[in-house]
Amino acid sequence: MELTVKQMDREEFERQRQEVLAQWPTGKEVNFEDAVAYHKALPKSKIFAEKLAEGKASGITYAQPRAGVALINEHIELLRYLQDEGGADFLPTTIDSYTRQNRYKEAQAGIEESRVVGRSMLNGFPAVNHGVSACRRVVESVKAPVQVRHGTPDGRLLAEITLAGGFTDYEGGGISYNIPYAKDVSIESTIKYWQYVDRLIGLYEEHGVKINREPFGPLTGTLVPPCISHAVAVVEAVLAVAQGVKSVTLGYGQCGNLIQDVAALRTLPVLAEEYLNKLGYPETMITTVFHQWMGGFPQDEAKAYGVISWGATAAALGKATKVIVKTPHEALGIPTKEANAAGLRTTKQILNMLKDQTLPMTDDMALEQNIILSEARLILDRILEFGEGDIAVGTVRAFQAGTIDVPFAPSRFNAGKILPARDTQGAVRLLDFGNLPFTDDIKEFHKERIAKRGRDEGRDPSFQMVIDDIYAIGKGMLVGRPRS
Amino acid sequence: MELTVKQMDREEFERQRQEVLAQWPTGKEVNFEDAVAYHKALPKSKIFAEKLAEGKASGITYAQPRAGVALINEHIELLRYLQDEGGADFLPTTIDSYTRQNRYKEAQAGIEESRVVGRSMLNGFPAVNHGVSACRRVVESVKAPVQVRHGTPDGRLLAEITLAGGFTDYEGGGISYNIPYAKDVSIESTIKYWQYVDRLIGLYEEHGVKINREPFGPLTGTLVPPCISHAVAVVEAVLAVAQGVKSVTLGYGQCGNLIQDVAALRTLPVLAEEYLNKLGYPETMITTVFHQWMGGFPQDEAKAYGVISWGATAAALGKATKVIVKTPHEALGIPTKEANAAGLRTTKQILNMLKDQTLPMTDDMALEQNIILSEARLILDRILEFGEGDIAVGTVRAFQAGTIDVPFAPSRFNAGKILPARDTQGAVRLLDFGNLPFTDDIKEFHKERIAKRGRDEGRDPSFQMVIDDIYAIGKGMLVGRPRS
Amino acid sequence: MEQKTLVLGVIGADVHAVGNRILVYAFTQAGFKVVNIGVLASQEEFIRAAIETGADAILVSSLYGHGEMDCRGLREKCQESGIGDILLYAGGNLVVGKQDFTSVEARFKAMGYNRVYPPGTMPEVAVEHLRQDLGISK
Amino acid sequence: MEQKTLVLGVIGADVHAVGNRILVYAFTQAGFKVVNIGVLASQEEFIRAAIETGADAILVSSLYGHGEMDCRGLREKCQESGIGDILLYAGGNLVVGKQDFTSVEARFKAMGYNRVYPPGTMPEVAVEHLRQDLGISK
Ligand code: B12
Ligand code: B12
Repeated sequence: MELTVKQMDREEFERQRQEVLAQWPTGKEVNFEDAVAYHKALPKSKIFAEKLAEGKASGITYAQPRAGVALINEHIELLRYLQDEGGADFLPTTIDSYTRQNRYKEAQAGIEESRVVGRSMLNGFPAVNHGVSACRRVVESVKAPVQVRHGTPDGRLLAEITLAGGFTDYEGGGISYNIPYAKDVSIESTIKYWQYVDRLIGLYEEHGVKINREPFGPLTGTLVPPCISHAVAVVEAVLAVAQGVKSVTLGYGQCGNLIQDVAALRTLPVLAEEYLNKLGYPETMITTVFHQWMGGFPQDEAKAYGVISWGATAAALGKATKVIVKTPHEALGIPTKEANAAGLRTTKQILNMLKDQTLPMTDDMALEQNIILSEARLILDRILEFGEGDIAVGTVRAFQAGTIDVPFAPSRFNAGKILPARDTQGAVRLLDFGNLPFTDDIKEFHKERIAKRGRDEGRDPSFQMVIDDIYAIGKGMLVGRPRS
Repeated sequence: MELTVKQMDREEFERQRQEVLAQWPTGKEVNFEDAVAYHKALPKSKIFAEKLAEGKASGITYAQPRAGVALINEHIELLRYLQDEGGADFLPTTIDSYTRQNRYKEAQAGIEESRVVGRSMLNGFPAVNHGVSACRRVVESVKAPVQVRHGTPDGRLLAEITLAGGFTDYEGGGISYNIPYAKDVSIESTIKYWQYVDRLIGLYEEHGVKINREPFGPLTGTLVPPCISHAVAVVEAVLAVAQGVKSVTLGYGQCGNLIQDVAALRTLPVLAEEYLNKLGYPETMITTVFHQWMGGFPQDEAKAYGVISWGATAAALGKATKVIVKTPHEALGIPTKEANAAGLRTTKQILNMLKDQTLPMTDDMALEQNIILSEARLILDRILEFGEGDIAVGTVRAFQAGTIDVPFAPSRFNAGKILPARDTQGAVRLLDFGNLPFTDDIKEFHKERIAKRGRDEGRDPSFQMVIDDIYAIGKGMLVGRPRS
Repeated sequence: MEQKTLVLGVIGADVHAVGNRILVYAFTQAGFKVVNIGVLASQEEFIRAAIETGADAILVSSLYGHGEMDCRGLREKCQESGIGDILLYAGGNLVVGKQDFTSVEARFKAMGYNRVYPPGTMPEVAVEHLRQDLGISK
Repeated sequence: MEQKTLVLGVIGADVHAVGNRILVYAFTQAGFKVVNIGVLASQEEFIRAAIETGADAILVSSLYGHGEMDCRGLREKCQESGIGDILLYAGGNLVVGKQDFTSVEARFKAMGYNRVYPPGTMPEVAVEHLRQDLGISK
């Protein structure tokens, strides 16, 4: 199959499907007609796209945790707790890392060992191993819509099983679940894997079943400049819609400077609508998700509550449709259900107190919005140029050329040449542009901002500044000032 | 002695001093010359006014807890813990409620009972009973400057003892420590008591000792409109400076709407400087203190962290010189030292992350600042009119007339006619103006804002709306929407 | 049905006035006659008000933490004054610090209070109890 | 003085790359020769790299929680491969959840790791230990 943005044809899809469903015995449980019927019987309150549409219309920000453990009953208990004690509006099922790498045998070993030692030895819920009916038990045991959250380069079987299992939202994408989550998988192949997933969802939509798709916005979670994650989000939105997806939630990970974060949230749907429109795709429901700080957290729980609250504040003032919540255990390990619910309650207190407040438009905000829009357009237009109009082809070439480049990513298909650093107000700027197709004006803007910080700190900008920024929030600051 | 804003004469001061120092045996320990010498030997790092001046110059926001227990060693241990584990920039010594009502015998009983049962039976540190050298032990045991925080209508003896004891800051004022803290004490008498305190501090200043004064901004802590607390703050600043005080920290309690809170913080020093200048007083160092939400808190600790963080955010963005910190135990009882330090760490995480960020001026902000300035000026000008230029005399008359009126205050010398309620964005407005000397334009503005909320909620504004607002933050909201 | 009378106040050196104001409103709305002696109320004032108005119950608030010391002896004083059987309720933040409520309740019951309420109790709860204890049908 | 060689990597199905990048930088700055095998590294890759470069120590990172399963057996494999005495350090967020570190340390020491580090350990700490364990004077 040659790479193209165009909709996959039926035969190719069916050919792959055979192969995919045979990857693990539970694949046999998947029956599409039965799955469609199952989804149609779900109450509206359990359908992600429906609730997102409501929230979007009323300008509310919803809260959603991350959570997943190895065994089914424990997983259900966990989700119920987050719903009842945390007040979660949406529920997740976070998948373990073996499943993410399609290592189902190791996942199985993790399940067994968890049973023996009586605590979860896996960092998530191995949905493929548990199979379709187990997923349905999860969906039936809770009131809120449930989403699959993972980090799987090849998430085809996982999608087949969890969607047949009644989940109504699927996170990820061919770039966002490759570059931060893999080392040796080509972008061409992950785009294809994800076209399969998007086509599968397209089929559900054709049968009247609403499944929401959510590209993973934060990427490596560490000082990712908004233009990069926005460009990836737009590419993945286009790729998904091309396969028949009708409702997309675009994500962005908090950088920490309020103006930059709100500007990022406001420009994200603008860019997506602009490119979908320009490329001639049908009207799509676009919503946004804001991720509370995704980089290193402080170990102290009281400090972590401060970081969580600051994320909730930016989400509320930026009017994100939903916010993904961190917990006071973040720096140390997978949270207990209590810590997870606590993070949710802190977040909801802020969301509720701020829901009627807004951040007015100002010169600073307009500047920040324009910078993000211009930078993202430069990247996206170059991608389209590279692909001669085909965004899938263009993306592969753009990564090769470093035209789009994700900082700190493990993938060898990512150039890894850009270096981000904060300016003196904490906004994330670029210290090294790698091959980003920026104009001289824009480069000048970044240089000038970082130089100002250098002057404030009495040092030349360097990799040490970047390291200081990586540690900063964990050490109780935003800008990594020189250690004294 | 007749009431007047003018500086108290020496004989009157000495006459009262005899009387005051005789009120409790520890009064005998006070020796002014010795106290001046003691203060002069203190390092700069222990002097409030010095550190405040530094913070003001560098635009930093400091954090300070509230804390006090019955026994000396425990109190020292508590303060050290807040300094070392909480990172407190300034330390408090919160005085117990018996001492605040000059009931030293009951305070003594509380001390004894605390010794017997092994936990503090008093809600603060009974500094009068402990005496001068005990206070000095406190000051010598910590690194940060220490302030007396209380709520004492007649705090003359307390001031004599704690200032001789080496404390370098004294909270309170003739209005702010009367109206919210007493029932039957006339404003005339508390103004006089506080003129004594201010004169005492004036004497210290004349001897080269810097003592900072801090009127208590939040008053009853419950939906107090900024114009009211600002008017009180300016009156107390004028009264203090008239007696020789040279450095004043003006306070404001968080209302919850970010724009209103930042506007309030910005206008507070503007008003104080304007009136001090207009009335011909010498240049004074004015700093500001922001109080995290002073009304009812949520019982759940995770939610309380959200409220604490929101207060820290407003303090940082409003560039307050310091912020008084609440704790996750607020709704339930005096906090343990651990809970107190946790509130501090959450606050400091936010302050540090936000210290380089600002909230730009916008139309909304300008409107809010203008409203506060106009309203406060209307009140202050009427006070001066009532007093024929004498702010002390005018204040007494203004309270009688309800020209200045504090909501929910216990004092029978307060008219108690105004009723505050939130508008639909959560800003505190007035539902009933009582006798506030507002222009029709301003009244129209408030009415229109509250009417808008009524429409949003489908109900007529009433006392029920006020009650809902009082409960709101405790129940996880800002605006008290009708219970469904 | 005959209107029942309640004496309300905040005991000791306590000035917390907000909850008191809401309680007055809520109990009045619920049909009681409310005699409010406000904040900074001594035990003697509670008893005097109860005797003067022939009250059916005394509702003591204490928020500031000294409740344990301030509330002690009120039942005995009621007995000495001839209203030994009057209903006594106490609520607010009765003790210093965040303490286990069961033990707080036990201490106050031992002091002769009929009902004891944890922090943040909504007025409706006490209205319901008053109806039960005073035999009022809704 | 002769430069010591370290093999660095993130074991198992773990892709956390940020800490690894900083460690490479920090150990290089501290004067070591660093052979980085990056994320998603198998036990075999660690051993192969160590043998090929004649390394003095293997520093295993595990962040994602599966460290306990992934790290088990590495010492034995080293022994089988003839580098049984090589220094083995492990650090990161080694286990699932917030666990008491003393017990985590004990478990990893029992698996044959010479040093085990709690979450958030700064590179300087390990540099110091390497100097001690490899007999390098500053
Ligand atoms: C950024 C991040 C991510 C990014 C990583 C991007 C990338 N490719 O690098 C993304 C979002 C992709 C991600 C994904 C996942 N993550 Co993650 N992630 C983090 C986070 C927030 C920060 C990690 C980081 O970069 N820190 C900054 C660097 C500088 O510090 P560091 O990594 O700790 O490394 C330093 C030290 O630990 C030490 N060190 C490390 N190794 C060694 C070894 C030796 C010998 C020595 C001496 C020192 C040492 O030195 C390093 C440099 O200073 C942490 C939580 C935290 N720490 O706040 C979670 C965390 C590590 N992730 C976690 C999990 C579970 C996951 C996921 C499974 C998803 C999920 N369930 O949420 C996936 C797993 C993907 C996979 N297959 O590995 C958990 C692990 C839980 C546990 N151990 O119990 C954590 C702790 C969060 C949590 N509390 O749940 N994550
Ligand atoms: C506002 C406030 C103040 C204001 C009060 C203004 C005024 N004059 O009213 C100011 C700032 C002046 C103040 C001062 C002090 N306060 Co204060 N204050 C509060 C706060 C934040 C809210 C109280 C409030 O108004 N709540 C809203 C109303 C509607 O609720 P409520 O008062 O709880 O009353 C309701 C219920 O409790 C119940 N209820 C009350 N009584 C009764 C009785 C019965 C029979 C029943 C059924 C129900 C019932 O019904 C009420 C209506 O719903 C509380 C903490 C909190 N709750 O969040 C602390 C709090 C009560 N204060 C406290 C303290 C210690 C003080 C001070 C000593 C200063 C200090 N150390 O910080 C001084 C004491 C002054 C004095 N002499 O009394 C402590 C008490 C600690 C304890 N018990 O261990 C608290 C709990 C804060 C804390 N955690 O430290 N305070």
